[in-house]
Amino acid sequence: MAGTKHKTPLLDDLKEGKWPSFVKELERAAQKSPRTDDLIGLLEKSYRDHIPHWKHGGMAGVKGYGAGIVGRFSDSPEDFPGTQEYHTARINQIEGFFYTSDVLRKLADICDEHAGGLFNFHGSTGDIQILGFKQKEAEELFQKCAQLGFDLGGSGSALRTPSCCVGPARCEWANYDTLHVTDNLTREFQNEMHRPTFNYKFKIKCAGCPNDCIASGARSDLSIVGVWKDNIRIDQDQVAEYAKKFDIKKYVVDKCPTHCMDYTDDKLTIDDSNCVKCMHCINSMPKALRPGLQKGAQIRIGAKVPMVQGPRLGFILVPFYDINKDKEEDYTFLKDLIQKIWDFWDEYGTSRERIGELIQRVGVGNFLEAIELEPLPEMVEHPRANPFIKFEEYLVADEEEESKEG
Amino acid sequence: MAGTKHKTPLLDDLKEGKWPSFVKELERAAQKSPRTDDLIGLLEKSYRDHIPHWKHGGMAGVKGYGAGIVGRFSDSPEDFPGTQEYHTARINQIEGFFYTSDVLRKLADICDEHAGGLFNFHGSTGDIQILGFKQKEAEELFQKCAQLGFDLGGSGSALRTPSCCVGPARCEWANYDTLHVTDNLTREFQNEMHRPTFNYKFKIKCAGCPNDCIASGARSDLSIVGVWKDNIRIDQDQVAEYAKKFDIKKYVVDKCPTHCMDYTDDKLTIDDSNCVKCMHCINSMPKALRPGLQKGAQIRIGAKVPMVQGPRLGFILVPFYDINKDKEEDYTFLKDLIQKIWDFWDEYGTSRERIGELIQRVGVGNFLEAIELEPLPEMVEHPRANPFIKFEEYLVADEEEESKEG
Amino acid sequence: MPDVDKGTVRITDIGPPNYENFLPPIIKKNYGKWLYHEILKPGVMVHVSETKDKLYTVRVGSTRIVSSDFVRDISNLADKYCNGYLRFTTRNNLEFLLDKEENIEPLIKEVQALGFPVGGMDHSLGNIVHTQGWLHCHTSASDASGVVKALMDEFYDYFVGDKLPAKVRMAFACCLNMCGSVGASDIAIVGMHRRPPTVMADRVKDLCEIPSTIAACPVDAVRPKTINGKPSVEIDEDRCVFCGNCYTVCPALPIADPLNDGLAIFVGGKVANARTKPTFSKLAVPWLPNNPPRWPEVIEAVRTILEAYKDGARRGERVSEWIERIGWPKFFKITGFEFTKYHIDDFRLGEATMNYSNYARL
Amino acid sequence: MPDVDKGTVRITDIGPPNYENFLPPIIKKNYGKWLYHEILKPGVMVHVSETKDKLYTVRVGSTRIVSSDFVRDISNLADKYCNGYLRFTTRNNLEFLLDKEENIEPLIKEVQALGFPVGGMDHSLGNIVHTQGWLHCHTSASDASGVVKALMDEFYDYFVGDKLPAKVRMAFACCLNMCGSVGASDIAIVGMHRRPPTVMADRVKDLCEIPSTIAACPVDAVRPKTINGKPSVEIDEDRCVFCGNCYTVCPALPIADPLNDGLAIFVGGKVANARTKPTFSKLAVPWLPNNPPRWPEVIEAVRTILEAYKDGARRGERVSEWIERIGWPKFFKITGFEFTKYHIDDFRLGEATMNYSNYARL
Repeated sequence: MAGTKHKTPLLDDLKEGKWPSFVKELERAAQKSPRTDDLIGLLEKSYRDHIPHWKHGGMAGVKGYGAGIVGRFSDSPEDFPGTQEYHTARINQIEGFFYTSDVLRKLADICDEHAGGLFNFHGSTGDIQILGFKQKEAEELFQKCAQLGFDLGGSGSALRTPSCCVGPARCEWANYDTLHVTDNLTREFQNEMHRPTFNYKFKIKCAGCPNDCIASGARSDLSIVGVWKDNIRIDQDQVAEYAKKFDIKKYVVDKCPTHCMDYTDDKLTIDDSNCVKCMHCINSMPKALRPGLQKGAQIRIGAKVPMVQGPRLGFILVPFYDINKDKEEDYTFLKDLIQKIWDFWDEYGTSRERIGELIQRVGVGNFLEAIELEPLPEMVEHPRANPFIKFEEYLVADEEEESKEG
Repeated sequence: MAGTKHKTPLLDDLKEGKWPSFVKELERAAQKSPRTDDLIGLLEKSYRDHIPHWKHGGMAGVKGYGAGIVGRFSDSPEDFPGTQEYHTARINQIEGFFYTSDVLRKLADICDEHAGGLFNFHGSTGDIQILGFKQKEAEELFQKCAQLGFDLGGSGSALRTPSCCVGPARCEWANYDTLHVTDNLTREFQNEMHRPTFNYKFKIKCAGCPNDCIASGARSDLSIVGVWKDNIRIDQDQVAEYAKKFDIKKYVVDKCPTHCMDYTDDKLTIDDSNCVKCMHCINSMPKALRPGLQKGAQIRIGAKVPMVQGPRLGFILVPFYDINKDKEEDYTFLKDLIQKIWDFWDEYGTSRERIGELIQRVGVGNFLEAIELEPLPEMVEHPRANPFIKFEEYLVADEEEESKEG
Repeated sequence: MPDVDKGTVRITDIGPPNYENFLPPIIKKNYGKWLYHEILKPGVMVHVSETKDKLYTVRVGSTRIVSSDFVRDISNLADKYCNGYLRFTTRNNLEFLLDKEENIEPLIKEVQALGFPVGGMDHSLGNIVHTQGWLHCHTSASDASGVVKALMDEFYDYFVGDKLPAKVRMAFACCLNMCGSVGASDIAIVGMHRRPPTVMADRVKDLCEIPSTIAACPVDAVRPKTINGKPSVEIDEDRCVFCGNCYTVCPALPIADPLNDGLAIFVGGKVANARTKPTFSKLAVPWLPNNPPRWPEVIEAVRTILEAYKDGARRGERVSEWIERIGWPKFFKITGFEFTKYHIDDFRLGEATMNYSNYARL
Repeated sequence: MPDVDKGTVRITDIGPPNYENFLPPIIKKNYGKWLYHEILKPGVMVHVSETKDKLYTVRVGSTRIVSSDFVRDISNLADKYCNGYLRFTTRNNLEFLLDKEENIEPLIKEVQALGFPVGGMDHSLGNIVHTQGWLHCHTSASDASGVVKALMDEFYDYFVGDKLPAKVRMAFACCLNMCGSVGASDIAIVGMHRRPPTVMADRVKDLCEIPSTIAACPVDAVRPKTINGKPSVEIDEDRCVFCGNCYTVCPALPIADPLNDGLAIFVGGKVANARTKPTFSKLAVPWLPNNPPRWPEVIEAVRTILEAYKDGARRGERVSEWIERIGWPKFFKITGFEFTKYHIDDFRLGEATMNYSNYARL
């Protein structure tokens, strides 16, 4: 594509091949945006030098917010003046990533007018990202989006933009309304998103079932995962249809992690008391098997990336709770729980300490006491093997067998 | 039983019941030994007070040895003078715990003449323990045992008395001669056993197969476990006999940890390339299945009790080596390896640091380099998940792409 | 700050648009009433509702970074085939939601004419989620979009087909900060700094505030030090976790290193709970060089993994299940990747990763 | 030191007697030639050699501490039935090794007449290995022989029978030093100090050498402190791991505590590699009181575990496999043991023990 003023032999190579080319996308944007043309030149320089050409070097943001805008300053503004400031705005996505062509076109217009004509659909956390504006353009960009109904998302030491799977909008396995709760929490915690006062980032993700298509259990400090309590619903006629297509014993029954299924004499039975809700059988035969009717959610806590104390997945904090009833009560239980967790983190956490790291540092038992949840065996893979228990209760001789809380 | 001068209502209760009574054993010994009579009185006092009545308070030992004698001093010598000194001698057991009546009777005579007439057959590590002598009797007790052919065992920060399972003496599953290597190492390392110069204790145990009847993988810093490399030998006729007794599919095949077995049309087949030598199938059908013919041993390292850094099992250090060939060479490979491990421990370990704790502290990779073993994937449950690698090799710009060992 | 208030109140803290206003009518009608779904062919599935309504989804692979004209293009397609509605997935795919089965093929034709692939469902290689890389991040150890483009060109057929043993989720993060949280993927590629930041000692005092530079380090590895008579800092190499936080506040501490930055490959992670618990990806290859624009060493390593997996895994086995079944030693044997001391975890919980048994395939 | 040298050289460093001189002739002949074995009845098995020779073993339960006359008793039996040979096991059992089948029943009759049980094989409760306890250890938190006697009286039938789902290995350690290394047993009972040593401040200076007392602590929890004007020490409760090392060198720091010493019960460990990897026992009951001479609370807790296991486990399942199959929540439910914060590991590697999945039986 003609148009870029920089020679980009390395990037040009990436315009070839079957997969859509991000270089072509950059060039399309560059045709309207000289600063994006400089972005291409800067990237080509990285391809030559094998290092990035960005630095921090300044602040970016909008009035009254501490979050939502991420500053990017080039280290080579003399050669690529358009990249001197090339900031990102995190725009809170619509839950479930549903859009209309109308709203998308208006976002495109804003992006062309006030930024570099480039988007991420979407960033890792879930926001739409608009790339390539200067600090002096930030406020207008923000307000144009706001007038269209879009606020900024979270960044820095704040609640990051909550996000969710497609949920009941297009999935038969949603055990609760992931879009509704995500929307509700996002509105409830606007202040915590926009004005960073936390020790570090905090992510909330809502998945409708343990397939966890939003990867909540690996990526969010608080992961809400839909689950059911009663029996998997079985349609034996449909089971028979699947039996014509594949070996149910081999591909379904034998893969059950608790071996709680049986398929004998063309009949599938499940010992639901031993089912851990892994979803495999349901995934394998969606026309024959459905989650039960007593639907609710589990809550897992503490997932995070490696930095600083190592990567963590979330562990079960609440094995089951009736989130569908909580919905009727404006998610009082959930919001109270989140608030207690934040209060604890605020009181005991240190700077850049994720909640999962704090919990480990103070001990899960102490954390549970503080947020007023009972210790449950579902929280652990197994109880402790080492005997180094710090007993808080013991007997005091003077007071003759009287128990003392330590 | 009459004879004890102390009133012992609590201990008397433990003379009742079907199981052999240690109190009766104490009383039998006390009939010949007034000091053991006092031991009974002291123990009754503990049963009343709910605390032990021993303290350290002095040294015990024999000339030229720093190990083998464990001092015990009562905290109530005024009431129980016989327990003022009531030491233990660790007597190196015969490998495999094989004895003759002749040698046992002579030990019994020594124990009556020079101690409290009490034994442990055997202590946790494996030694015979003779209880109840005073420091001034120690040398004569020691030399009487020595004249009978028995030396003292290890104690303190020394090599503890090596021990082994019954091995080829009475087990069809022994993949190497556990008694022979244990005897050989014990003789080789007499100095390391008797004159403590280590950071802390070091235990060696030899098990003939992964059933590990000597619990080497949980209890010894260095665990040698017999294993084979080729195919499990199958006698299909005997398989058929077992099939008459139980469901081979259910109780054997389905319990294989790697699912490497099949039992179809009355024929048992094993994919030995996927066998991890767990022993379950062989245990279940000893007449039908036997270990292969290429026998050798695995070495695991680092098992220990909880104190101080938590309990550890041993991990695989050497997945397979030909210990039967090494036997012909006086166990040169094994002894060299042990010496390298001790040298490393001596150089880098701190006081009271077991080898397993040291390895963890410095990193398994660094330990392997020091003892000149290659890192192998058999050593790990899985490779690292965190990305915090401290690369020792990197490129230096000045020298243009030249690799530097850090 | 420009005054955009033209008689209107400045708008803040309104949250996102209400999703209900952006759901296609067929979804509004059948919200929470879906009964089951079937995959009709690679990239196309149908959801059937209790109401008997059928909703067809066509999944289209896209780049993460797109132009405003791309957004207009897909909007036009949505108008033509989907009453103006469309959605995205978490893996940077587009999904066109059709209520008319007969629109599927015409839509696919137009999508493909624009150069976009249909696929990413079932036993396919999903679109590779990734971070920003050299394109837009100051601590990146590699480019993201470029490596991903090179990979997806190479393994295109696995996206548009469904011939893998099970789904394969690949992810790319351009440094250890892992903004993409890639660590629980079947194949995770991670930008690696091999060296701590370089201290440009003579420039620290001029470019940086030393106390805030020291405070920026999450592991207390940056300490004050006078060098050649000028106040500066030193970095404890043993402590440094290569996060780049110090470079963020102090440009005189660049972490990027053209010779030593590169990529590591981790395998066998998963997020879903199906059959086995979620688990992290484990190290397969500790370091490969940055070799733009096509990163052939990375392509080759991923090809090795994918082909070994395709040959060795049983139908329905994710990468983690396949490796678990054959054992890590065999994984290293058949891929030919060297097992090194770096593969043995020496970080905080490394002790929990050793093989505390006699289990070994000999 | 008495001079025992009566014209002979003092003997040192000779090692153990050569085992070859203590093997029964049938074993010498068939050493390494055994073909298979069968359990004939509880406590009795036969090993068959390639030479067709048969060796019968009768296993006899014993106490760990025995008198010299006991040794003479069993020597007499060995003479009468076994050509003077016998052996012990690692679990404090005796084994009589017979080359004549017809000697089995007469031997058993004599053994039983002496009050000793035959059993401990196959699906039985093995003899409980244990440490020294109050009988002979200064840091013990309980007696060992007494608790074991009380337990074995109670569960005697499980030793002489073979009616458990699989073998059950029980072990007892009288304090956290775990001289018995009990931590990988089906049921492990561990003496627990709940409080750090008491500092008898006015006696420390007189009874102890303060520097060596401080040095004795493996976790640096003992520090010098002047109390009431006298040099003494203080103990950091958070650091103390209850090892008793400081008491060993300083009698003014007693760790024993009549009110707070007690016992914890751990379950589900195993050492063998069969079917599943070796694993540690996990905490079931954090603390039970010392209640000699019969420790009824301990008996009751062990009975609860054994009966739940007997009722719930499938044939061949060790305790660990049974719990793994039903899940820990169900274990706590059916035993009625309370799950407390103490059950959640907060020690060094505790992080590795949490449930990082959505797996829960609801």
